[in-house]
Amino acid sequence: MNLLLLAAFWGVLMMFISLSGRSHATIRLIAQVGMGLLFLSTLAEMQGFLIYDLKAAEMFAMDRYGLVMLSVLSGCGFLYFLLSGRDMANVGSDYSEYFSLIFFIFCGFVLVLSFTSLLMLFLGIEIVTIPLYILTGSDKRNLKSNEASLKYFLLGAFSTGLMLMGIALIYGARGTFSTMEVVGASGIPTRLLLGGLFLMFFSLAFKVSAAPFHFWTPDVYDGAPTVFTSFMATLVKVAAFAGFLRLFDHAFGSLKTTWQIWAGAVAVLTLIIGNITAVYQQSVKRLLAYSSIAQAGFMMLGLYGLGDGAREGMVLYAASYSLATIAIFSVLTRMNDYTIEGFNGLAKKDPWIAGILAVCLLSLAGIPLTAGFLAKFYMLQAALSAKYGLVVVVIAVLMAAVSVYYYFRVLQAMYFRAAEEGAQFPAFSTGFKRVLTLIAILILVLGIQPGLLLHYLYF
Amino acid sequence: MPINYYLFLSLALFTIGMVGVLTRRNAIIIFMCIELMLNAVNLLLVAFSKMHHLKNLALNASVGTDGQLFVFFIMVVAAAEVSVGLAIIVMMYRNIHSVDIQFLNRLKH
Amino acid sequence: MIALLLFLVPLIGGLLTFLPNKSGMARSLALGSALLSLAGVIAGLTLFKQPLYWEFDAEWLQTLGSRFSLKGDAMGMLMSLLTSIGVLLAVLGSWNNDVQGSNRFYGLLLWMQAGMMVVFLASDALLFYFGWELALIPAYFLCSIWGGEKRIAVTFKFFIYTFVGSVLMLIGLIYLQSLTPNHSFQMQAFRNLEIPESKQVWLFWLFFLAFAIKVPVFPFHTWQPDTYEQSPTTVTMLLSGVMVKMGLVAMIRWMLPILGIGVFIWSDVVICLSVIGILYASLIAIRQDDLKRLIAYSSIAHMGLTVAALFSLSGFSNNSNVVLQYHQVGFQGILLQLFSHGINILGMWLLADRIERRFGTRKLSELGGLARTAPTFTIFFLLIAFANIALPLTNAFPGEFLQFNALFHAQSPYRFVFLVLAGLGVILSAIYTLNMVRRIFFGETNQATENGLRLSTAECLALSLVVGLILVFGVYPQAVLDFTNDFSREYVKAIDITRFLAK
Amino acid sequence: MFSFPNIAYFIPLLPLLGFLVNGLGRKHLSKGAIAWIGSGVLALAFAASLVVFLNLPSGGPTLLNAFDFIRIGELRIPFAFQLDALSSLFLLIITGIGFLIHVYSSAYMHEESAEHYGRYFAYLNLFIFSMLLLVMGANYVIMFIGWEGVGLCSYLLIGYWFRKPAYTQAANKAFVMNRVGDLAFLIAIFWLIARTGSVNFVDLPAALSSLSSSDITWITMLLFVGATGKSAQIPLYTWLPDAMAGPTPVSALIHAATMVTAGIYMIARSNLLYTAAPLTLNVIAVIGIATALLAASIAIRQNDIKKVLAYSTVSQLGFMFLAIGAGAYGAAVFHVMTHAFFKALLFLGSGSVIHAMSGEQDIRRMGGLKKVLPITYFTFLIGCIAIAGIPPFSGFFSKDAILLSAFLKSPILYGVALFTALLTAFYMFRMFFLTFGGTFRGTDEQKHHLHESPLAMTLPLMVLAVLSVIGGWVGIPELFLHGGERLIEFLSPVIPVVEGHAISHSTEYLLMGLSTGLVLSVIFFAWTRYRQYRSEESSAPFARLLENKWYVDELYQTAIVQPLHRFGGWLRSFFEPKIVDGLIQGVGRSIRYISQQIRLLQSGQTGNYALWMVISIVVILSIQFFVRK
Repeated sequence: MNLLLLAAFWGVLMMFISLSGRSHATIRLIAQVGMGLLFLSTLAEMQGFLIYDLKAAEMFAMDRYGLVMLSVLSGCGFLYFLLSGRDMANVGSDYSEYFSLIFFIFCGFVLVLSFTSLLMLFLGIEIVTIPLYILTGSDKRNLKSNEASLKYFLLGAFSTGLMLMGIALIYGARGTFSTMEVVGASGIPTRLLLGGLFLMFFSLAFKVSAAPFHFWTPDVYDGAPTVFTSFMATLVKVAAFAGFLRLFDHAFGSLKTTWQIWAGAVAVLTLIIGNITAVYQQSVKRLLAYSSIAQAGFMMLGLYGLGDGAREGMVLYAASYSLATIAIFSVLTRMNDYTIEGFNGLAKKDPWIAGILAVCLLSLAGIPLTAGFLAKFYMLQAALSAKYGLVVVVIAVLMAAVSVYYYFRVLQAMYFRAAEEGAQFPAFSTGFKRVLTLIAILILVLGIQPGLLLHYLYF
Repeated sequence: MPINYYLFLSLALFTIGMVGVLTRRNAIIIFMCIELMLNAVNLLLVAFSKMHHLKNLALNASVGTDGQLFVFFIMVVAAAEVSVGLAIIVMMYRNIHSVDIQFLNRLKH
Repeated sequence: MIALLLFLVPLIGGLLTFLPNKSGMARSLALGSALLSLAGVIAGLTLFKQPLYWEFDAEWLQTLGSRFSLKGDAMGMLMSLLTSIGVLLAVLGSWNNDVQGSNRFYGLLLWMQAGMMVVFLASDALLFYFGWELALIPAYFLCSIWGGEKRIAVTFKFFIYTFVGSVLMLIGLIYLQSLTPNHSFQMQAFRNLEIPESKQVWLFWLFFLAFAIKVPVFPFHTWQPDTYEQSPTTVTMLLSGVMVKMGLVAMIRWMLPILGIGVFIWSDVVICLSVIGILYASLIAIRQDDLKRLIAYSSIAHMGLTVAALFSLSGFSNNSNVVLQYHQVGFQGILLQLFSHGINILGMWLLADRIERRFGTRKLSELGGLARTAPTFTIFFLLIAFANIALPLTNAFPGEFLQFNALFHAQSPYRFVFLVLAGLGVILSAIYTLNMVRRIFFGETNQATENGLRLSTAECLALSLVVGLILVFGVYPQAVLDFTNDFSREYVKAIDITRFLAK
Repeated sequence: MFSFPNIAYFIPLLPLLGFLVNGLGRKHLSKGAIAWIGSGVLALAFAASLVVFLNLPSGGPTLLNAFDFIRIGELRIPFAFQLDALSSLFLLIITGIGFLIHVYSSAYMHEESAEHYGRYFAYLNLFIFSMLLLVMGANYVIMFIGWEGVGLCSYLLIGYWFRKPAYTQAANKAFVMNRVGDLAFLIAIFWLIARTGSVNFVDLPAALSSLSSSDITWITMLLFVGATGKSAQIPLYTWLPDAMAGPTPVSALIHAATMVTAGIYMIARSNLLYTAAPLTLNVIAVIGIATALLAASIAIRQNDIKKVLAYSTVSQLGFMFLAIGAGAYGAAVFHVMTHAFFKALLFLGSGSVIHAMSGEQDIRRMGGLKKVLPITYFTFLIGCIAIAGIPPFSGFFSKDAILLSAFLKSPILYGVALFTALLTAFYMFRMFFLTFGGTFRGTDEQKHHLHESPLAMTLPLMVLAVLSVIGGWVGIPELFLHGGERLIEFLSPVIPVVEGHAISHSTEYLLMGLSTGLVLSVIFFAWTRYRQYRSEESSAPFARLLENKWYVDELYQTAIVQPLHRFGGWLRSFFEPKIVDGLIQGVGRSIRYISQQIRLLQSGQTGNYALWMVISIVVILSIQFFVRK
């Protein structure tokens, strides 16, 4: 719970700092320090150190898994601040507010990762999404940004409605919000309960942008300021997935036979739509939006083949996917040209950055020796054990092959094509490069020895 | 009065809201329809909490209160959403002088 | 220990090679690493034969049930020898053509070697898969950066194609692992599996597609001629000399002993495909004007024969030693051919590369009369060409002889048809090879070939090594056969269908 | 070491040595040195063969086991040599004639530059080495190694003047056609291995029992197909006439005396199998006689001196196969020997003529060479008489033996064979008279440096002439000389003598008299016809058919070669890119297309998005609640 308190505090802090009109540098520094603290505090909590022990067991209770997930999130968040903190200044004037909103979102993460009551799940998700509406629209003059935020808001609110209805029905069926009790010992679900279950499934599927509830994703990711897209596409999505898993694992685990097949179906649909649609994209930003849908499809496999393997895999997936995507976005943010051609000849101009991007792309494509491969591997392994697993898995890997197609288009642009004359590449600071290098190393290390991360789940 | 009446009523409200979202073009009205959906949920929650309260009154006097508690949270969150949402719509209006969502099609494909 | 060394030397060598920017430096580093690993293999084949030197096992990915375990059986040793020879030849062959960015070039080359070593030595399925991809990625970059003008599209096709195959294989591996009692990826655990026929029927294809694409078996071969044509010859050498063998080694190690029944069910289909491939590729080769494509197709034909022979090994012995004996004969031939064909095709590419660099063309129609202007080169080429058509006293003859023998003993009603059709391949190979020789070396010279070509010391060294190996193993193949004898005897027992059904 | 049997190792090793020295040192050695080395090793080899021949123990063969070529479990293929009557006889023929021809070549090839001179002798030595492997090999695999080796050398030597495209074409043709036969040979070997598990000749008698009659028929058939390739029988004979592209000594050595008889040797080796396969024997007899007749008929209308000899070779080989078909292996081997003598003689003679005519090969432009080339003329005449089969020249005895065996098999065969013999006599003397008789018809500058060849060339001619006269006496039949048929008797350990073809002496006399008389009259006819040259441009369709060799080459071209080429071209330019690769590319293309379409779902309209969501919700819920059980 350390993170909850710290994040809330730091969020407020950042707001007040904006009043005291500090320079961007200091604001950024404070924010980065704060995020670092969040990360450390989570690690500390894993060692059993608590700033203050919240007694709210019937509302939320943090467990080992949540902590590991949270440390991954906050760690990635820290790297994200290091890489993209500077770029937020280009979005709009309210520099420190952006940070504070992100800190509040982290509070939401904590709830989503630790809820034991549907109420907390609801609150968590809302705490995450409402600031996101703002961040999406934060580029006020930019019509695309406005449009994105409005779409996001309308559809988001709509899905919130669905979730609430679901919760209400469940409550009607069982008279409680506690995840432990929503499914009776009998395990024979009433229609009311099932209806609620499915409504929640839909709304969560919406949050993680799984087909056919994914339609908002490309537009919103495309329209939002790139720095925030990076945040939404990675940490938010991952956290939402963690909540998704947590709910269907703890609350509806005993009804697996009922929803599993649908999880599988949604996963397959998501994979197909995400990957196939990405093939045709020309803008890297939109391509990444679709690829994030595709990756969501793979994470859905984790839900489909829910089990220990899937849980481990989800952590690994969270780490690998977030790291790679954050890195790519951080570079993309600074590019002048978002189209794939914009990357032509980057390897000649800046081999170091190109190399790191290559590692990230390979990881996203799931090539061995990168974390991305093992993450996918876990998911496939989990899915294969489920009913109709083989069909789903075959489709999944074929779609992975398709994903190779579009990820490698970027790779080819960087390495094998010559830059058009007059093409400008931004200059990257050494500090920036250091952080990127760190990310690349993390990806490779996790790809070769994932145990380093996963063993935290157990001791 | 049997619980089903409440159930059907609120489901009807919910559906009306949903249909509104699908059919209307004015962002404000769509937003109101969403609010309608939320309130349908509120109604349902209250009804259920009452039902559960009466059902197990013997065991525990405070049972079922949590449902009504939830309603307050929903209201709060809804209020927050309203503030943000309206802000966004206003911003929108300031830029394109319209709140018709059909004009929101710069982002597609 | 040797096994681990063979993996680490190129890996670290590659890493080091990346660092310097002076081309000469990288070149020497690469040569050093190549020599070192070759020395390692030779030491392993002579002084440290005992298994304990060739086995290495360490904890790795415990949660996935995979271990980092390398185990060099006779085949593994042979193939690692081939690999290190191949890399050595590749470095020697490219010694004089200065590639820009040679540090990256040689670095990737060595990493490719590391990957192939893992494939040949891994006794853990997941590790094997890692090696499989580790060998592929550098190849992809090498081809797309230093290749010909159509390189990007072509190598991309090659990559996607093989990638699809390998992910399907990955599913197969995961599935098998889920069947093993303690969820292990160890080869032994796989071999002990008792997989019902109904499953083997489709599991077979998950694996076969991956390997068939790599080998390649008709009709999955279309990536190959394009890739060989477009990629730099140094890489093509490794692709066709060594990497192609990965597919066969994988079939030998990860299919026949594990999915014996599935293999038996589909063996006729596979043999039929390979035989078609032989004739198909040979016929195209006859009408081929591009030297590199011609060699590519001829290699498809040769591999087709090997695959056919391999799948004709799967059958019932009913524990009769005679049958096992015949299977062993065939299998020995396959092992021999794996090695010999590697050597020959390496030599072929060296020569083709030399021609292309000297005359700037690969078109047979634009060459001619070299026999007069470049006699030494001609002799090398003739020797290797004759090895290519499996003339007796060249290393290819015993291999193909035993392979045909295997085909003759296939437990298939059509075996005689297969044999005769595959035999036609021998005739066709003579036709296209001699045509190639005739059009390059005989007849009158044109102004391009008027002033011949001179071989550098490095190239002479490389070619002499090749020719030496060709003749030595052509006259005394028993050296290899003795080496693989025990392995093959055990192996044919392991793939015997009778054994599978007994389970 | 230098004593029997180990000395036999030197027989193949010496030529190999010569090959290496001449091949590697061809840039540095002088022509003289090259010639001396090339011929010297042969002389030594011949001496060694003599030693072997003289010390040959009566009865069973002597085996020399060098090392194991292939040994896998039970299957054992040793690199072993077998010395017995048959192989030792062939050793003598090969090394002896080989030596003479090396000597001859040293003069004949003298215009060549030192480097190519060295190449030539290297090839020649390599050929002798492979040929020796072929005859000495103690099992079919070693024999096969030699078998393909000689094919290779013939390829190299036919294409020796590699700058002439036609020549290299001919070389390829020869190699490929041989390959066809070799394939059959290989399959036969596999069959043997499959049934008997051994390929050693010494195991054959034992193996016979374990072979079913159908097995034997198949194996013998396949072996025979192999033989037709090497020994230029129907249908694989067309390469031999083209092979005349090589230097004339090569034609003499490879394409007349030694290599082409490998088929005979192989079948004689496996005579046990063949005796057990009457069907195959019949086929062989028919093929043999057919080839003999066909080739002879073509030879009648050929004007290239070497082509005539080439077709006569094919025809003579046909005779040998006829003998085999008739079960008279001994007679076949006998004819191989005598044929080696007189055919080598004839070829070398023609070489001497060509040498004198400075490269002219067309007999219509020769004539009247009797005076300028006395030695050549005389030796050539002997050769012609020998091949025509006039007693007591060598050809007579061997041919008579064949005719006799044919008569015993069936009178029809005998009739055709006799007719072919007459044709032989006719075309040989036609060529002879056109070449040496009459008046000179060549150009003037050809005329003015007409000259007798040097001693290095004439000496071999004389030696061979002597052999062609007396060579046949080793096989004088019983009825002339008690204790005749020495050769048959000598070969008996390898080729069991079949007793009981007793026919009355009178019949035998009759047959001989008949053939001799007819031959003499044919020669006289030829003399009357060609004593004075007159051009024979007859447009009679049959004559043209003969001139164009029955259009067999054209037939092969249109029926086999061109269709294959066209098919290959179609595969390359259509099937491969459009169908096989097209499918693969199609997958990619269709994915891109689908992607292009699916994008359109992303209409950008918030309403649609919500609609899609609601629709899918309704669908899923209804399936869940109303369809799914």
